[in-house]
Amino acid sequence: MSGYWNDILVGSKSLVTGLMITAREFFKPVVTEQYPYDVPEMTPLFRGHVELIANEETGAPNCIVCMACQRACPSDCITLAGEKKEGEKKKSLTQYQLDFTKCSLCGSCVEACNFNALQFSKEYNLCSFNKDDFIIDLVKRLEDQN
Amino acid sequence: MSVIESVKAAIEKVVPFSETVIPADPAGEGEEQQPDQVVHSAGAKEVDFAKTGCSLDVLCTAEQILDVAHALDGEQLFIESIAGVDWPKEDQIEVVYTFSHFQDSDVRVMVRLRVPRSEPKVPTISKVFSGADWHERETYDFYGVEFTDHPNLIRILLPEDADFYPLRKDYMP
Amino acid sequence: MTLPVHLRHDETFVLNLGPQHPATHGVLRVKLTMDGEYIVKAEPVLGYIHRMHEKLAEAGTYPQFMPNTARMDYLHALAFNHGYALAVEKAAGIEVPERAEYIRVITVELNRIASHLLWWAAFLLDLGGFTPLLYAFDDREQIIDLLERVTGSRLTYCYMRFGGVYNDIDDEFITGTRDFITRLRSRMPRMYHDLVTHNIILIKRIKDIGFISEEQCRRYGATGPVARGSGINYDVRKNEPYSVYQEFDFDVPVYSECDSMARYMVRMDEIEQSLRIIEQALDKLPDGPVMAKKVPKILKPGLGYHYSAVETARGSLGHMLVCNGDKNPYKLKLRSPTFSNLSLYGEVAEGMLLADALAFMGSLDLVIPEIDR
Amino acid sequence: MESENVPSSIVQFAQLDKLLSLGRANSLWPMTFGLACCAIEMMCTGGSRYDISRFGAEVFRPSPRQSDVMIVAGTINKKLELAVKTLYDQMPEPKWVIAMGNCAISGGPFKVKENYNVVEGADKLFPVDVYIPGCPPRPEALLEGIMTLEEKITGTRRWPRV
Repeated sequence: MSGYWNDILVGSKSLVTGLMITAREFFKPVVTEQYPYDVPEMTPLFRGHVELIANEETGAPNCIVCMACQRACPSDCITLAGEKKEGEKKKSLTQYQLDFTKCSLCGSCVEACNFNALQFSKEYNLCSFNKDDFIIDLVKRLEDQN
Repeated sequence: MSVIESVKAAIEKVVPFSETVIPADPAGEGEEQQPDQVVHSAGAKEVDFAKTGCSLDVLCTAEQILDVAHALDGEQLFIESIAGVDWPKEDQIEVVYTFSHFQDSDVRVMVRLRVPRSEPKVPTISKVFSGADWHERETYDFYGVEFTDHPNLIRILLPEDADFYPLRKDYMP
Repeated sequence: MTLPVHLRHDETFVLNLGPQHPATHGVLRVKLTMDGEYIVKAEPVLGYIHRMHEKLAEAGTYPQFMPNTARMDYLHALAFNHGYALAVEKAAGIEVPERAEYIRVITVELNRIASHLLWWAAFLLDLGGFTPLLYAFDDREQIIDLLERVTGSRLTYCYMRFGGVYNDIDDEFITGTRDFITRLRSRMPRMYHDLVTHNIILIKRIKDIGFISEEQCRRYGATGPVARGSGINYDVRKNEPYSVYQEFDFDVPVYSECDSMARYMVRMDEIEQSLRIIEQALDKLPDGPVMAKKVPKILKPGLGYHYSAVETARGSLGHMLVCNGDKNPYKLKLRSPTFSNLSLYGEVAEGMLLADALAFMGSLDLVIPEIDR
Repeated sequence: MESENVPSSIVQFAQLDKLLSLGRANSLWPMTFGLACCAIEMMCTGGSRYDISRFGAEVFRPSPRQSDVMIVAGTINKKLELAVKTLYDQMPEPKWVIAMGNCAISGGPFKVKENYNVVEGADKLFPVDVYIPGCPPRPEALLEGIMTLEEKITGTRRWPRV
């Protein structure tokens, strides 16, 4: 029988301690991020999907279609094509398709790139009714940005 | 006597130590010549712990595995894993057991055995190490190695109606 | 445990726990044969999240498997990164700069704390307490913020590289980590121990429940907090020191009560030990590069078997790598700790009450994708 | 995928339906069904920092009978396929599905030619309303997904667009 009363005593003590801690938390600053009103700042290293870097002078993509990113990708997200234009030394990019739905955001493509042609975008809240929206044409995206 | 020495003594009773040396670093030479040496150098030997992560490498036959397991059980080792490796060129499936010890550091025994690919049959050690039960089921699941006398040899990770052994090298969906 | 005398085995029924069940931490299914409230036989059914990692390892090159490692044990992803990096470095003979090793240890230990905090929250959620989750996630978010700063992702890190790490840490990370250590140390006794550990309901729920003997641990190959809660002093970081763990002074918490409470206490103490390791690593952090200079672009380790073990939050993780001189692994076997830990569930849960069996399952700290791989 | 126009009953009451959909949109009860990595981000969204209850969606229900949105957070494989499908079928109408993470959208990193066990996308099993890409998506993306779903249900967006 003493165990019974002891349980009640210890139980109420636990209860009071718990309530005290919760009560104290009421007066602590709010930790919640008010998302649609406050926009979070992404860290410089944040990995969104990849995007092309434009050449500062010409505005054309830096990419020279060396296919290093395509080879490095573990899940075959990247399809790119290029052509060699008359009178130009390097190949120029005609198509860069990123299938973001297969991407695992490992960053291999950006690391594999030796020509400073790829970077991570800072898009963190993509969502859509249609999954084809995430098969992104990066060349078009770059043109739209310019 | 340290743990590693008594483990060695226990294994020696079942599998004799051999002097055949597996080439340590045959990089670039391709596997055509190597596997022969690997396959036929039966017996136990000491290997460099820092390089391979194991202190003993035991190559035995399927019949010996139960005795090896009893010997290691007597030395208070615990089972770490059982893995299959497919060698289609030699038409063999290798089963790799690793055992380790709770107290003594640097004791890890790798026991390897090879069975023909057409009829892979290995006696179960789940009666000695209960934990081997699931590991053996997994190896059966992936490679189709049949562990004889296993109490419950059914697929563990794949659906029960699967009819393929996915980690065999020639399997492609 | 023997069944109570009044149990009659002829009146049993089968109860399916899972695959979708709030207390299974993912998609584990347990087929329970019940006699009333008592379990006669418990049989975990795996494979509901089998994702072919071992096949994918053979399909791609060595670096291409790195992102997959984080997706097995997503709670302690960096330890899986670390284990795989160590295995390949061992096979290919790559030396890692000292600074990189220190950074690895710091991030892995931070991640270990995050993992234990999440386990703590989820375990108490299983037992019916929701509030601790909010507190634990508050602390966990601090760790995630720190790790996101250096790794670029929140959960499934792909941070380690063969021969170093992806990115150097900066001063802001170091001060942030020091602040976090102070913060967690101050919150630990009140928020975690007063609120939960000393709570009578928790003690009644998990004390003397789920008795795992030392011998059972050995037979099943259970490691990590499960073994340490059964009085086995086994920690890969101490037993076969890898990376730079031999440089640090830390204890391995061991409890010999063998019950769920012991496992709970082991994890709570490990948080403190991890904080100690991080503190020492930050103090000793050497200067220098974070990537080895001579890492070949295409790795082709020669023929051989390599085993490398690391300690994750759940136990000893082994990578058994069979190389044959090709640019992709010939075979990569992952010895996942929870696979072995869970395999003793059937034996231990026999004769338990259903509610206790769930508390016991929570105390094993299961991460199902790591079991199924 | 115009499932928002599916009539919920034979007799339609325009204003009442609008009211109902407003009620539904602001009290989405998701089903607790964490499959893999994304489930942890789902838990984070339920945690103190992101606080999904600001959108009335914090009531994670373990039973499909009590929930009206299924957040498929993780990889579905062949063994689980049937279970997920059953759960979807057990949910009462009206019901919505959010495919969270790349695995649920298309199989993600596991959609390779060696794939022998992963179902390539939840939309192979049942209609999906909102797709949230990422591996795993940030909690903000899941919140955005819930807001998008609300937009789908009510036809207007109550929250500022970022």
